Order: sequence, then structure tokens, then C-alpha cells
Amino acid sequence: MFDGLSPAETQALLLSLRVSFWATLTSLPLGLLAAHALARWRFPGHGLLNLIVHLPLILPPVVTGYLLLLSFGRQGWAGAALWDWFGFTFAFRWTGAALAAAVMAFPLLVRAIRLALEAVDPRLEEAAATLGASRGMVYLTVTLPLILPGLLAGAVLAFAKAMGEFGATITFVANIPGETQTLPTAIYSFLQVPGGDAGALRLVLVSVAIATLALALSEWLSRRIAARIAGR
Amino acid sequence: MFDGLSPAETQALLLSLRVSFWATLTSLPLGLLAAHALARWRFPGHGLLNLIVHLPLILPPVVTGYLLLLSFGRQGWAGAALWDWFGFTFAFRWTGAALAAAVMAFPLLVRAIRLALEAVDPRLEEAAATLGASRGMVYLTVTLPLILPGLLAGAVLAFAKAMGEFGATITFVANIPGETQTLPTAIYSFLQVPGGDAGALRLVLVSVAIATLALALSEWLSRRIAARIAGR
Amino acid sequence: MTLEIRLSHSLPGFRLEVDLTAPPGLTCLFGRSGSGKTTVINAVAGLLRPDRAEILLDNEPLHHLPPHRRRIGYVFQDARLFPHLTVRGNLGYAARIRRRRPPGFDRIVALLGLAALLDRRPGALSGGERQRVAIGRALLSEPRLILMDEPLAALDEARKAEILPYIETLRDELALPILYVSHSLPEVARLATTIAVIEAGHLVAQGPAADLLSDPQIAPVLGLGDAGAILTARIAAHEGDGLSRLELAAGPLRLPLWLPRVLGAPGQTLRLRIAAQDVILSLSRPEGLSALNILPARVSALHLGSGPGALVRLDLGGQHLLARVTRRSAEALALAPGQPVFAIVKSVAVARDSVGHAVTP
Amino acid sequence: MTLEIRLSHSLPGFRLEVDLTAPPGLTCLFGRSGSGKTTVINAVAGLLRPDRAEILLDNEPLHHLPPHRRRIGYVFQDARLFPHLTVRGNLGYAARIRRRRPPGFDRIVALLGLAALLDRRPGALSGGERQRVAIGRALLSEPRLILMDEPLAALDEARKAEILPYIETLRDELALPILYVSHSLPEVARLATTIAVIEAGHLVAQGPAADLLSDPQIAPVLGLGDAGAILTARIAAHEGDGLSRLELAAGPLRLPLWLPRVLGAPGQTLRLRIAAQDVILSLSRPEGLSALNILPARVSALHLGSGPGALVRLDLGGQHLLARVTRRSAEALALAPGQPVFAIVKSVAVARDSVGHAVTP
Amino acid sequence: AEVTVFAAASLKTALDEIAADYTAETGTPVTLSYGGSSTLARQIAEGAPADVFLSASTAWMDDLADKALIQPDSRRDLLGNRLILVGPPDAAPVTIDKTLDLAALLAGGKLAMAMVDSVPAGQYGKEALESLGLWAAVEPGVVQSENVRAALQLVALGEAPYGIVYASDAVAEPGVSLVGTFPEDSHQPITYPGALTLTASPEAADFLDHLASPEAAGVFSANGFLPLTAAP
Ligand SMILES: Nc1ncnc2c1ncn2[C@@H]1O[C@H](COP(=O)(O)OP(=O)(O)OP(=O)(O)O)[C@@H](O)[C@H]1O
Ligand SMILES: Nc1ncnc2c1ncn2[C@@H]1O[C@H](COP(=O)(O)OP(=O)(O)OP(=O)(O)O)[C@@H](O)[C@H]1O
Ligand code: MOO
Ligand SMILES: [Mg+2]
Ligand SMILES: [Mg+2]
Repeated sequence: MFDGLSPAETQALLLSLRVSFWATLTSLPLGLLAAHALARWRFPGHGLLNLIVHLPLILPPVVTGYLLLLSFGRQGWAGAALWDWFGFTFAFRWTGAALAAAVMAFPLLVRAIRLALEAVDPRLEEAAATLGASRGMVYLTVTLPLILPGLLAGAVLAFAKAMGEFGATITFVANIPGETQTLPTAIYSFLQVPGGDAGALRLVLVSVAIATLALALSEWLSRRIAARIAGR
Repeated sequence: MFDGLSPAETQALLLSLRVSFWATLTSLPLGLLAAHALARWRFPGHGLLNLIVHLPLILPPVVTGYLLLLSFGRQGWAGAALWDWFGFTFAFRWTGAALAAAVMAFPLLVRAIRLALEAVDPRLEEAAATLGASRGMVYLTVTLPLILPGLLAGAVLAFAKAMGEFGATITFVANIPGETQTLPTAIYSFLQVPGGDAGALRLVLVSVAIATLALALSEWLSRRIAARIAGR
Repeated sequence: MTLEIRLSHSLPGFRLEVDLTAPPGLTCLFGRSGSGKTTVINAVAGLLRPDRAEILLDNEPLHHLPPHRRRIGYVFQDARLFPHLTVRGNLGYAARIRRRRPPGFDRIVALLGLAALLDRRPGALSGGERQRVAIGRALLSEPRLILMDEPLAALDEARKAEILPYIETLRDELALPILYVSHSLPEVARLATTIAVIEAGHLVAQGPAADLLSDPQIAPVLGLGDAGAILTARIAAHEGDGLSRLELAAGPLRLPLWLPRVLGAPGQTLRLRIAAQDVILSLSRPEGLSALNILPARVSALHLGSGPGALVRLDLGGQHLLARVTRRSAEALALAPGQPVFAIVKSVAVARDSVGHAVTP
Repeated sequence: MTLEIRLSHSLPGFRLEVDLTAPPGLTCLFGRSGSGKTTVINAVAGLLRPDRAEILLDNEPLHHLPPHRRRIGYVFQDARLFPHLTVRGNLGYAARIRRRRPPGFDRIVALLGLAALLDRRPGALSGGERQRVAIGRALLSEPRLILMDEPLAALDEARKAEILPYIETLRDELALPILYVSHSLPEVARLATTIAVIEAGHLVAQGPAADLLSDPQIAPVLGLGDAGAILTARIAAHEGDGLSRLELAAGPLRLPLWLPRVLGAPGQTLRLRIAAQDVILSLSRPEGLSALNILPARVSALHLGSGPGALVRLDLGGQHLLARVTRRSAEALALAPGQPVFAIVKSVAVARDSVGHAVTP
Repeated sequence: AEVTVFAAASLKTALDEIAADYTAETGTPVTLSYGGSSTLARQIAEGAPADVFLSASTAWMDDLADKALIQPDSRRDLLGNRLILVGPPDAAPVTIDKTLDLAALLAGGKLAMAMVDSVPAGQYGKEALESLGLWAAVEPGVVQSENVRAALQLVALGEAPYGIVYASDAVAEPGVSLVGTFPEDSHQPITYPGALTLTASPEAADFLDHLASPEAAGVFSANGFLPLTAAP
């Protein structure tokens, strides 16, 4: 698959995979929490939380990237604190690219999980409670398995979005080959020069190939889950 | 709400609303169809359809915009045909902005509807069939009402995404005030010039205000639906 | 209208192979949990596509039709109400699909006691209420064939007693063929024209209800202690003290039989089931007994089971009666075929729900 | 272990107001569809938060505990199996939560006939199979209180007959309090220690099963034709021809009573229910009858209902028996309190499932 | 008829003003669509309704010229610009030549530039640094932004201590100070070519001429550009 890719392009590809993988993985727990809060709890900040979750969709990606920069840059309120206390920074690091991708993908993840959560029959959770399962255990043994297809769908959406994320990423962590140059930035770069189309096309095809794999995997998984639940 | 907005900005706001509204509305039937095909049918092109639906997520928006330009531009294969046969064109028109927004929002819409479809109990559809409802009637009277919350969630996601879509839009239909300059492209323009931050912020706040309204409305609707189904 | 069902279908670990003819009237599918009753019914409804199926309603093949064109009223084992519709919406669903006013809406609502629930959604109903709505919904769909999968299991006796006559009406007046799954023998005995017994996917017995219910060989399959015979009698008169006098045609004789007031006009023919365990035999005509019905009969057969009981088949001059006695009594009374005896049947022992409407024999 | 339940709860159009004491043993909640039975049980399980609730198990308040700390085995009216787990996973769920081996797993699997289904998922089970798994799952959760909402309604008679003794064991040996909803009077009569009758959200009667079932005033509420009395008898001997001889303590006398072989060793005490409609009265001791049990008794009360029937309460020297006769017979025999009569009870009429295990009175 | 101008986004402030004046003067409405030069050029190639193309890069103008999509004789170099080094507001000015120890100046911090392989400002900057022999020393610290405005923003926010941008960018940005100007001979001359498209109206030719007028030149100068064709 790496045939015909320059070393820099291979690097961008591997980085995109890494960024998307971690963006998806680390946002899952938070996404679950947010989806749960939105689907099940009623609290004063409900509308606000919902807005915040959706914000990265609503705002142009550049603005989101800019806001990330303001918050998680070295000088940003959160970024400075992270640096002072933990010596950790997202700024101009691949972790920052992952953060940007995660933030941009978050609304998709949360919506998918939320829809799945709302479809869970609460009577099954009640049944688990009468069998001695505490709230947490009910969640772990009933709710979570039942929303697995939704979780998977959300994760696939998030991964796909992370693979394609460009605007927020480049605004937040710029384009540093080997550190923050993902496939979309490499593609963008090609498109900026006359005659770069062929190079861009090559990378686009690589993206598409990866997406095809990821989608096929997730389809297969969710079909298996559905078949098991239907008792086939 | 329009206080403090220049006429051009008000124009951008109204255009964004128009674009997002039509993008959402017109992609609903197609989204429903795609979601249905993906959730319920097994056919040879299943994986391909799934890929095509997800493509706008996976590709950097600029690429999607460029592909749209190549297909639906005046010279594009589809664009030329539309122009020759119907005298209609998306190119550099607000309808093109709506097309770009619809395409970019499509994966979100389809996923939401698909998740909802997969959660519908087929035994209820069977029951409807025994009561004399043809496939179409079952769909209209049972399936559709049951997936309404998912449809709504998908529509809200799509609308939000359409409000925020930038990369594909500016690449496909440029940034022509009054015709294709949406809020995100107006925000972009502001960010391109010295001292434009204040203007950008103003427009961001307008976006956020609209999103808040749209989200509140959809939450209220879906809560009502849920409460009715729960029999409260 | 005759329904013919020929099916074969394989599931992992389960094989269904059924060849069943349901003549006009109500055919009861009887069998243990997991024997395949719901599977058969689903195949008739078209919800299951069996490996091989031939389903003919009056020689018209149904098996190639999609479910919605089979015009079937199906009461599911699980109610399957539409959660997004009110009770009214559920009941009126079929009519709305056909763009008609639901026929007999008010009557069915009253019958099933749903008037107070019409504007509720299924989520706010009790288990029994849900099942009643499901029954109403199926009946209001103007079916030409009714499938009922344990429709009354969730209902109390009083409600059952109200609904049973209605199902009889469907069976008799509308002449709708009904395929009915039930575990309740009184229900079956009262309603069934035909009984089909299914075991592990195969029919083990099938025939007119009167024959099967009085067949001592089949009785254990149906549930021991529940054997009984079906008699046909004519209403002679409704008497002043709340009893009805019926006449049993017993050969040339007309034996009187008093029962608590039955529905129907004098002259009408009824069928009634008398459980074998409700019949006492006496060698001489007893005196001073509280039982009003003392029928002269003749022992026609004697089946000694493996247990302590014996089933005695009595001839009433053409009609049959079954009596369950202890083997000890059979010996003490020296019962043998041909012997004349008196069968004592308590009026009140003939449970109200064992008396059905007139049935076309 | 005594369970005290004091509840009040309002739903649109329905008000529940219940003050119920369930003494040790099995308390049956009896009432029409929609009367509030499931609502009461849900409140006890903690699934419903009623407006006001006080629930005490042996004076220990349960009402403030979350459902999972109440240690309740709940068999739901709808099975509520976990669709993502196999039958084995469903059965072992509670044990896995508590990180134990499920106690008595094999025994319950055998009892409920689930061995062949262990690796299936609920989607591939029949209605009755699903309910059996639900029963097993609740029983395997090591509960200290069992709630059963029509657990046997979907089961065939043979399966019921297998499961009933097991529920008796739970009641008697494990001494678990059981709150049981059922519409089946034989079930209730066999199992219930206490009966609570609920109508439109209010308790209308509550008391020991033996009293309520033989109370002619309550009988109509429970379902006409199903009145009957509960007798206590000692097993005297199991005889050679498959009958068991029991002894009824009737004042100073010990009346013999022959029944088809019952479970239990000689010397043990049993309770049995004799339906009023299975008793025939005779003024003189009849001869040449197939009925083995002829008990001398005395009429203690006579209730003429509004219909053609009359309910006669008999005194057997301390124990009570009910007989349902026609009013016409009552007049013909000139029955009156104090009058000596003979009660004729067919051995085989005492249905097998009306004979329970020994019960602590 | 109205005139539609596709212009590089960095020209916005100046062009908005010039166009408004022009319309007031002549009554000819001018529609301005801003975007990246690459985007604009592609759109023109796909039949965009542009009359005038103002590019920030000669490469894209050349590309259109090669494809014969502009009127060759209308092409002119309108503006020039200077490449500058910007730093924090309190930074001491330096002279930029071969002796400058830029790496020491950065002190481990980042140097913000536009994408060095594809965006003109980045290309000029890299060329200048290479010709001064400074590139190798600073390359590891370079962060590349999507465009030159984003690079400036990084400096303004303090995320990168220094950045290389156009002189015109720094004009109205209080968050940065001019640290030094790159020698004019260290890179190709920076030019903003303008040309008429094939569909241009006569009014468009007039507007393009107007951009070369002294009034326009004044506005451009005020915004930091170097008018090249100002009449003496
Ligand atoms: N959400 C609700 N809103 C209004 N009424 C309700 C709601 N839920 C239940 N009810 C009513 O409360 C009453 C009691 O319901 P419950 O489920 O306890 O009945 P039940 O005795 O278990 O009946 P069944 O034997 O039919 O299961 C019913 O009349 C029912 O209609
Ligand atoms: N998907 C499946 N895979 C394997 N076996 C199945 C599947 N679905 C049903 N079965 C089996 O088929 C048999 C027949 O099921 P069916 O639902 O027809 O039983 P039933 O007679 O209606 O029982 P009940 O009275 O319990 O409802 C059962 O043994 C059941 O376990
Ligand atoms: O929201 Mo974008 O335009 O997909 O980066
Ligand atoms: Mg079934
Ligand atoms: Mg209930």
C-alpha cells in the first residue's frame, strides 16, 4: 500500500492513523459520559452541554482551531496550566492534532451513542437491578452491551472524521512534517500548487482505502452483534 | 438579533439559514433511502454505498469541494448535463452552497437515521403487515413514526453541520457576497485581514445563537416524542 | 371455509413438519411449550417463510401472498401494540389503512372494557389491558381468518367469561376460521371445533373436538384429569328458578338435563362438555341426592390406566359420556362393558365456560 | 418473615391505596386486569417510586433501598430476558454480579427443562421457554423475597405441574416470602398461604387462604364457580392400588379420605382444596356409588345467591367444606343449618394440582 | 454591468475600500469573492463567473495563462510586498542578513510561517532563509500554517515567538512588532498579478485599470502593499 508514497507521505499516513486512533479511543469514555448525561439526566446545564457538544459542528473548523489555540496553546488558560503542572502540552504536537480531531468528531460520537442509549429498553435495566446489579454493574453488563452497535457506529464516524479533519488541526497545531502533518494537510499542500492534483489524488486514494477497511470492519462487527441479539 | 450586523453580514446570516434549511430538507428523503438501504438491504454494492456516504467525512473538505467543482461545475460531467438539459446549475449559486452543505452533512444524517432504523422492533412492522398494511404503509405508519427521534437528531446534526460548513463550500461555490457567502465564509474573510477578529467574533456569536435555538427546539421535540411513547 | 396447512421448516435443533386441515370453525392448536405452535401460526400469517409451505384457504393458495394481503387477524402471544399510537389509534389502525370507519368499533371497545383507556398509550397499560387492546385490534381488521396465540392467558376469569362468547360469535355467525393456541382446557373444550395436538414439531393427533376430548387415549396428552366428553343438547325451556332444562337425544329417548341458565332460545342446540371427573356412577338410581341429573347409561368401554384411576366410557344411546373413577371403585362396582349404570352429573359442575353456543356439527 | 406493604400512589385516572401484610408463606395478589397488582409488586421491588411507601421485611425497612439492594427475585409479567446474553448467561447473571457460582444451577435447569436451550439467545425461544428462563433467572439470584407476576400463565399444564411443587418448596423449606400474582384459581388454591384481593387499586379482602377460599361472600370476587374449601389432612398410608388414605381430623373422629397417590410420607400433614362444585350432598348414606369418599357432615350455613345456585357450608367437626348445589336441590332436600348430611367427594375430582405439600398453618 | 472580482483573501481590507469608492464614483457595482489563490484559480478554470482575478501568487496566474483562461494582454503586476520577521511586541529589532543567529533568537521557540512548499508566503520565506543560509538551523523549529494570516496569529497569541509574514499583514496587528525586513534580493520579488478573464466585461477592464490608479495605490500603500504600477 505504501508503494508510490514518498517517505514524507508515508509519515503523514502513519501519523493520520495514529492521530485518528487516539482521538477516537480517548474520546469514547467522555463521549459516553456526555451522551449519558444528555440522554438520561435532567440538570440545569443540559442545554448548555448540548450546545458545547455541538459547537464544533456549528462553527467553521478554523474557528474551532482558533479557540483550541486560545485554550490549549502554551499561552492558553488550559494549556499554560497543563504545562506548569504536568509539563505536558498539546501545542504543535501530534497529541494536539489528536485533540483537534477528537473535538471535531465529538458531536458525531455523542449523537450516535445518545441515540443508542435512548433506544435501550429501561425495563431490561430494571430487571438487572432486581437481580442485584448496582447502577454501575447494570451499566457495564446491560446498557453497554446493548449500545455496542451505536458505540461502534459512533466510533467509526469519529474515526472517519478524524481522518478527514483539516481546518481545526492546521489552525491549532499547524503543519509540522513528522509531528502534525496529517494526510489532509498533505493533500491541502498539494492542492496549493499548480499541478499538485496528481499528488493529492494519490493521497486521497490512500485515505479512501483506509476508510474502506475501517468501514468494512465496523459493518462486519455490527452485523455480528445484531445477529447474536436476534438469536441467529 | 441583527443589531450590530452590517447589511452584508445580515445577508450572510440569512443565506446561511437558507442554505442550511434547504440542505437539510432536501437531503432528508435521500438520507432516509440511503439509511434504509444500509440498515435493511443486503446487496452487492452495500460496502460501496457505505463508503460513498462516509466519503465527505473522510476526505478533507477542500477535496470534497474540489470534487464537487469537478462534477457539478459548469464544465463538470454532471454540471454540464444539468445545464444542457434543464438550464440549471449549482455552480457559484446558493444552491451549490446548499449542495455542498448537504453532501458534507449527509454522513451524519444517514448514520443517525440508520441507528434509529436498526432499533425499530421488526415485530411491530410484522404486526402492521398482518393488519393489512403494505410495505409502504408499514413504513409510513409504523417505521417512520418510530424513527422520528432519530430523524430529528439527524436533521439537527445536518443543520448544525450545514451552518458550520466552510471548506467544501468555499472551494465549490467561492465566497460571493449575497450569493454564496455564508456565515463561515464571512468569518473566514474576517480572519484573513488584520484586525478582523472582532468581526469574526460577532458572526461566531450569531452562529452560536442560532444553534442554541435549533438545539433547544429539537430537544423539546424529541422529549415530547419520547414522553408520548413512554405513555406519559 | 377450510384452511389447509402443509409446512416443513427447519431451525437449528428444531424441525417442524405439519400437515393440518382446519375445517370451518375454531381449530385449537394444543401442545407443550416449545412444540411449534407459534411457528405454525407465523407461517400461516406469512411472517415466517418456511422451507416449504402450502397454505390454502378454501383452496385459494395464501402461501405466496405477502402478509398484508392475507387478511388475517393475528393476536400475538406478545401484544405488539404500536407504542406511538394511543389505544384508539391501535384499534383503528387497520381501518385507517383501508380508509374505512372501523366496523363495530364501539361494540368491541365495550366488550373488551377499553372505553376508559382509549386515549392512553400502550406504555401506560397493564399487562392484561395490553392484551385486550391487541385482541380488539385484530378483530377490528375485518379478517377472513383469525389467528390467536394464547389470547386470554393474561386475563382474569371474569374478563375471559365476557370475551369467550364473542369469540364463539366470530366462529359461528361470521363463520371465520380461527386458529387458536391455548393451554386452558376449559377454553379449548368450550371453543374448539377441531383440535390439533402438536408435539416437538409434529402433529400427534387431529380431529373433531368432541372425539378428541372424549378419547381416553388422547386425554393424557391434553393433560391428565381433564378428559371429558362433549354432548349436544337442545334447550327445552328456561325454568323459573334460574335453571334451564335441556334435552339430550339419547337414542329414542330424550333425557332431561338441568343446568344453570344457559344462553340461547328454547329449541336451539348447544354443545357442552362434561369433565370425566365430574361424573359419578351408581349401580342403582340414587335417592335424596343434591345432584339433579341422573342419566341412565350403559358402560361401553373401560380403560384402566397405569395409575389408580380408570376411565369409563358410557353410551347414552348414541352420545358418549366419560367418567373417571378409581380403579378400586371400578372393581367394587364390578364395572364391565354392557353393564347398565346411572351417571350422576351435578348441574353446577358443568362450569359456565364449558357450555358453548350452538355449533354446526 | 413477614412483609408489610403500605403504599399510596396516583396515576392519571388510577389511584392505588394498599395496606397489606404478607405473613410467612405465599401471598397471592388476586384481582382483575388493571386493578393494580403489577403496580404493587413494582413498588415492592423498588422499580416504582410511589408517592408514599412503607415496605418492611421483618420490620426492616426496604423502601429506602435501591432495587439492587433489596435482594428480590422478580419474575416479570413480560419475561425481560437480556437479549445479548444466552440462556446460560441470563440464568447466571445474578451469580456473576455477585461473583459466585450459581447455586443449584443444574437443578433449576433440569426442573425448568432448559438444558437444550442453554446456548440459545432469547430471540430464538418460544414464549413459554422465555418465561421459564425468566423464572430460573429470578430463582437463581438467591433472593430473600420472591415476586412473581403471572409466572405460569404462558406454560402448559404439564410444565406447570412440574414447577408448582418447586414453588412450594421455596415457600416451605426455604421459607421465602413470595408475592404471587395469578389468575388461575387452582394455582392460587394450591399455593397461597394468604390471599389479598385487590380491586381498582384498593384491597377488598385479605386473609388466610383457607378462610378466603371457603368464604361464600368472597367466592364471587375470586370467580364464580371456583369456590372451594381448604382441608388439612394427615397421610395415613399409601395403599396398593395407587390410592393414598388420608385422615381428616373431624372433631374426635378421624374421617378416611382416599385420593390418588399424593406426595409425602405417612404421618405428614397435607392441605387440599375441594371445590364446592365437586361436592354432592345426600340425605342418606348412598350405596353402590363410584365415589369412595362419603363424609358425614352437618350443614352450618346456607347462602342462596341471586342465581340458580346455593352455597352450602358444611361442618366436618371443626373443618369446613363447601358444596355448591342448585337452589332447586336445596329446596328439594330441605337443607337447613344443623341438618346432618353426607358429603360425597370423588377421589379423582380432587385435582392433582389442588393437593399441596404440608404447610405450616 | 457589475464586475465580479476573485481576489486573494489578504487583499480584503484594501479592496473593500477601493471597490466601495469605485462604485460610489462610477455606479458600477463590484462583487468581491475572496479566497486562497489556488481555490480561485481552480474555480476560474471551472467556469466561475469572475471578470477579474487578483492572485497572491504568480504561479496560479501563470497556470491560468497557460490554460488560456485569462486575457494575456490584460495581465499586469499590480502590487508588491515585503517579507518581514515579526516578533513579540517588545522584541528588539534586528538586521536580517547571513550573520543573523535566528536560532538563538528563537531560543527553542517556534518560527511561524505559511506552508513552505505550497503557500506563496511560505515559499518566499523558505527561499529567503535558504539564500541567507539560515534555513538549516531553523528548519526544525518551523511551524507551517495554512496561510500567512494564521502564521501571524500564532505570533500574536505568543504561541510562536517569531514569524515570517508579509509587511501588509503586520499593519493592523497590535500583538506583534516588526523585528526586521528581509533583504529584497533574498527572494524572488513578491508580486500580486491581476488579469481579466475571458468573459470579462468592459467595466471589468475599467476596474482593473482603476486598481492601478493613484487613488487605489494610496489605499494599497496604507495597507502595507507596494503599488507597482502607480502612475508617476
Ligand atoms: N403510566 C400510566 N398512566 C396512567 N395509568 C396507568 C399507567 N400505568 C398503569 N396505569 C394503570 O394503572 C392500573 C394498574 O396497572 P397494573 O399494571 O398494576 O395492573 P395489573 O393489576 O397488573 O393488571 P394486569 O393483570 O392486566 O397485568 C391500570 O388500570 C393501568 O391502566
Ligand atoms: N431462531 C430459532 N433458532 C432455533 N430454534 C428456535 C428458533 N426460534 C424458535 N425456535 C424453537 O422452535 C420451537 C418452536 O417454537 P414456537 O415458538 O413455535 O413454540 P410454541 O409452541 O409457540 O411454544 P410456547 O407455548 O412456549 O409459546 C421451540 O423449541 C423453540 O425453541
Ligand atoms: O468541518 Mo470541516 O469543513 O469538515 O473541517
Ligand atoms: Mg408460542
Ligand atoms: Mg400486571
